[in-house]
Amino acid sequence: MKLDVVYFAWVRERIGLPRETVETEAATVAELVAELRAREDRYDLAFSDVSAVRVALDQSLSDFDAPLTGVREIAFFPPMTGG
Amino acid sequence: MKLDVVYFAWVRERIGLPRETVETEAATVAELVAELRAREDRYDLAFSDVSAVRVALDQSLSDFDAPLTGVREIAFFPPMTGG
Amino acid sequence: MVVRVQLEDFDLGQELDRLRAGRTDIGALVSFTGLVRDDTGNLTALELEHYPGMTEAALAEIEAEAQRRWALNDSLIIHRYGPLKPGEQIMMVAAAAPHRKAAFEAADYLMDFLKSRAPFWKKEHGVEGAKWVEAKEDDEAALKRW
Amino acid sequence: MVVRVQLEDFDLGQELDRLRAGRTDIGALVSFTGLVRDDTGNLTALELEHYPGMTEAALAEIEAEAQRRWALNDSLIIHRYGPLKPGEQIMMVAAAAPHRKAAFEAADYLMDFLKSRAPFWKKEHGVEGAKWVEAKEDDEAALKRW
Repeated sequence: MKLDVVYFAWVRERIGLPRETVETEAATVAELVAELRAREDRYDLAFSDVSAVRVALDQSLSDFDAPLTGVREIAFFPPMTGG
Repeated sequence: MKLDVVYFAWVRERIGLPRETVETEAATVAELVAELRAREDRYDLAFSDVSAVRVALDQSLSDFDAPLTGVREIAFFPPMTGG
Repeated sequence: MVVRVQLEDFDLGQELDRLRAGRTDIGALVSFTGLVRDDTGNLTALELEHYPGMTEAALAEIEAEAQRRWALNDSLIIHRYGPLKPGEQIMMVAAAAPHRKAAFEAADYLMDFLKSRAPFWKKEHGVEGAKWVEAKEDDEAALKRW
Repeated sequence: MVVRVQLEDFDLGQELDRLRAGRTDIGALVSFTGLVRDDTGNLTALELEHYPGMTEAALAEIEAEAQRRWALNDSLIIHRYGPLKPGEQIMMVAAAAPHRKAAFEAADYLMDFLKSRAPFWKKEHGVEGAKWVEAKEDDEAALKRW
């Protein structure tokens, strides 16, 4: 399946791009993260401490165990600091 | 001694005047209230339920047991409802 | 730290702008505005009486205590008196602080003490006559929070 | 119930005036404004990044939940993004209610959830370089109050 993957803040800076389309068979967020980390050092670095990374599926906060079935857009970013 | 006595809100309305000077030898607020109540019905009515009346001595909240020594202005009014 | 007791209306936005003008040490600004509410359509006017002299002293003391309790950049209390119409502004408090918790708590504190310790009294004038607003037991109880 | 996410500044006073215009059912109006704070004089800019689409949805959901929890007349959230200078307004929330407790609590609630649940990230640009602001554990803990 094809997934739009988007990155924000320092996750975006470490990976070096704001958005990409990924072809994957990953069943869960965690599986996708493992695939990305295996790709290149910059991905490995960005996801080296997943406790510092949040995930949203189709613009709703989710978690790393969540299945990717039917998901079109997945976002990775640090804990939010608005306000 | 001479005391300026001021009244606010429904205490003022029941007594029928906002301010008067009273010649008294009352030692405490409670004694002054007793003197006033003995004067006329309108005072007796205004102070019939002292739990509903607050007192300030020289513009500081006080209570009915407080001594009047050195006091120049005494005010009686209902519980406050600002804001 | 300013207290104003006045007959005329105030410009909420201008007051808040003035509080933070030229400063870069404020992180959080909380304001509370009290308005004349008329749910039933029966209120013709809300009349506010106060105790000139004591009012200003009581508000200044409440503000000083808030400044002692929280790290505030600044604070402001404005309270009107006289006859007000439904929808009009009665009063405002504002608290500016480096952090949001202090600003929220200080504004809340100012309101709780202003309600029960500043000498203001409200009288509602309605189509069926006039009546003094009674203090709520809740308002006195709220002081115990602090 | 309005949410706005925008680059440009907002007029706090005008927003609050608009919220209460023509109404007589509001008794209490609470506003919170977040400002770019620079205690040290080393901050040249605060840059705000956000997640377009998700931001608006998250803020609308936070506001809807506040409306479910408290009897509010109205509420408003405005949040800016882009580069901001020290002293500038970052965002505001406002809550209007018949009574002061609901207005205070709702504004406080909006802020707590906005801080930790709306996808904004701050980067401080200073004389010695740039650095992403870290989320505070306190902010996550604050959500448990509600």
